Amino acid sequence: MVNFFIFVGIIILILMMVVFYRVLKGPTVMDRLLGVNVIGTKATVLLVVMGVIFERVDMFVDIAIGYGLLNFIASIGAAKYFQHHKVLQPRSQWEEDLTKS
Amino acid sequence: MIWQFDILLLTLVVVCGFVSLWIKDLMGAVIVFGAYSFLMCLVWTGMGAVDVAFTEAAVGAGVSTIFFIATVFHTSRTIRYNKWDLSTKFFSSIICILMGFFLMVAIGDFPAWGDALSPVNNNVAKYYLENSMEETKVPNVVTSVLADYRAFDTMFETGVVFVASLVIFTLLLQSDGRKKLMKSAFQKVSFLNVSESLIIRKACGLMVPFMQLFALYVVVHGHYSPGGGFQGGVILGASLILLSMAYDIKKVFARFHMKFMIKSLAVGVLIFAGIGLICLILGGNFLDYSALSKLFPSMGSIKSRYNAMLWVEVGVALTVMSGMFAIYTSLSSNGKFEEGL
Amino acid sequence: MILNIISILFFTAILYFSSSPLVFYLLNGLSICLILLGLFFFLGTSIGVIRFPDFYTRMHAAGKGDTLSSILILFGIALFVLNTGTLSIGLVLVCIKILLIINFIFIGSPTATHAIMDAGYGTEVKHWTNDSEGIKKKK
Amino acid sequence: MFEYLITNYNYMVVVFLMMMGLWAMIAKKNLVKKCIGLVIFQTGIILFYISMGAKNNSTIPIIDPKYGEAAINYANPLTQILMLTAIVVGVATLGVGLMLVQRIYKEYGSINEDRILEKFK
Repeated sequence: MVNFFIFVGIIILILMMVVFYRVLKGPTVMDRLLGVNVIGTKATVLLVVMGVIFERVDMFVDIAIGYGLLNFIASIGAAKYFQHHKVLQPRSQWEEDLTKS
Repeated sequence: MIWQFDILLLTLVVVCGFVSLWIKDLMGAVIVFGAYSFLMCLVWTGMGAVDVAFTEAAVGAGVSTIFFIATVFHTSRTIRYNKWDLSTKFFSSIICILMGFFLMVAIGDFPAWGDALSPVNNNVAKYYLENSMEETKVPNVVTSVLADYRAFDTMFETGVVFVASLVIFTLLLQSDGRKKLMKSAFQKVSFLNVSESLIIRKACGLMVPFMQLFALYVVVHGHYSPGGGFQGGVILGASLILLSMAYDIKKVFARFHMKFMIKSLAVGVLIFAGIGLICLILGGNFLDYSALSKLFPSMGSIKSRYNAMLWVEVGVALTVMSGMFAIYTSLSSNGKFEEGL
Repeated sequence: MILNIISILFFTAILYFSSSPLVFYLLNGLSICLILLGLFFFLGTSIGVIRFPDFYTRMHAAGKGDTLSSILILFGIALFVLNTGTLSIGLVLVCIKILLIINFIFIGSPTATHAIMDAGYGTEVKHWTNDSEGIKKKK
Repeated sequence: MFEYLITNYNYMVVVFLMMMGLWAMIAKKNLVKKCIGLVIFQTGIILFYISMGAKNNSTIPIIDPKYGEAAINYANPLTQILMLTAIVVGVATLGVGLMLVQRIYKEYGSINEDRILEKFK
């Protein structure tokens, strides 16, 4: 049965890598934020799966609860940033170009 | 140790760190760096380091990303274009490649990954694992080493958190911010002009009591499961941070004011050092808890070590909680203490 | 939340009152089915995040599929944990903790999705239309 | 060759992470990027300690009668405790670094190293 959970964990990790492609590529910042949010939620699940593999779920569940409670703080913080500065892409990536033109 | 997970995760971690250095937009770099912390937590769980993973989960998911976002919020987000500075880039690359090469050569001398018979695992650590249960009755060896065997080390680590948050508070405080801070003590705040969405406020109101209850559980239950003062303190601080992000900094200040925060910062370190000092007065060494059994004769030396560890954890949690909140309020309001992130 | 707790108490009662191996195999099969279903939904999520054309549709895939697949996998693991070894109060406690994680994900993940969505709407992310670039390239 | 790769993979990752952080701290001109490099370097060192203490076929260092009392069955607690405090202290010192970035921006109006050096002259 442990082999089954190792299989589940590896599948989750590989699909996480697929999501990570969006974080790497993402045309806008919002796409990156979305990908990071998905990775954070799946990390919670992976912690519990690791607990089953170690056969000590009672210890690992505490970490997973803490993680599940905290992992949406970063998303809310970034969202508050974008509510104050309503700029998706900085007007120019290079400060120098602005001064020249 | 689950090596299948670890190899995949370590590869992902290297890619993630590289991407966060490579992205030009600073906000994007900070967000990808949040994912880096998530993955690091999983790596440590895979290697069996549960307490470290818990700390990283609380710190990386809750606090450090918020600090970065607050800094980008108050500075600029663009990166200035530099002309291809050949000398600096070339010089630094040469240094890094050379040093990396030498370290790679030295790899062959280290013990293999997961070797149980290496010298690291067989001298001091073996003593702790075999004697912790008899001497302190604490099953979680990490807690007993943290709060008892190496308590002197931990005391100064707590002191570093204390000093760092005081430094941030004093250096970033502005003169008009100081006046506002004095004025806003126990002032009634109207919540009508809060610009946040209702959904976030309600969800945070639902989560924060659970968070604080869970943090207290983590502090108290650290003897039997992963957890302890550092983790519980960071989660308590993160709950206050969440509250001040959902509403306003002033709402938290109305209940948990800055003066009170500075006091509780100091009280945490004082509890830790005070217990050590009591041990010194009672005739033991500094932080040798078994001397406390002279004060409470009903407890044996084992029981007194067990109980003193709990009080030490409470002190650590107080300091870390108020330290994290002090750092957040200073950084996010740029020393004005007026409105949050 | 109440539904979760009632269901886990129901399964506990089944395990407590019946000692036949058939119940054991049935519950194990149920948990494996739930976990595989969760993996399937996560596959859908990741394909959606990669393949959809614009931010809002990706948000749809990420917000819904991610929450649902996490809940299914965690519920399957809770059943599996309840089913290992002899039934004791510790195992039921672990199950209730896993259900608490489900509840926190159920509250937290949609809130984060809402916050990101709000920020994206505020910063005017372009939405996909019929004559967007993706269609033009194909023609 | 493959076996050598498996048994030493963690050290290779440590070297990669440390060199990446060092390069960012020297070559990047932006101060926030330098802070990110600092944290990456620190994470490399923590990874070095933790992976030294990992053992094959061992559980987490919380003693349970199910696994006996032999030290070989549990992962090494000493490296974990050293790094646990290092993470929390690392966040506090990261806060100090970010505070300095904010102060510098308030004084000089830029977080770029070259621009700040120009204003010195």
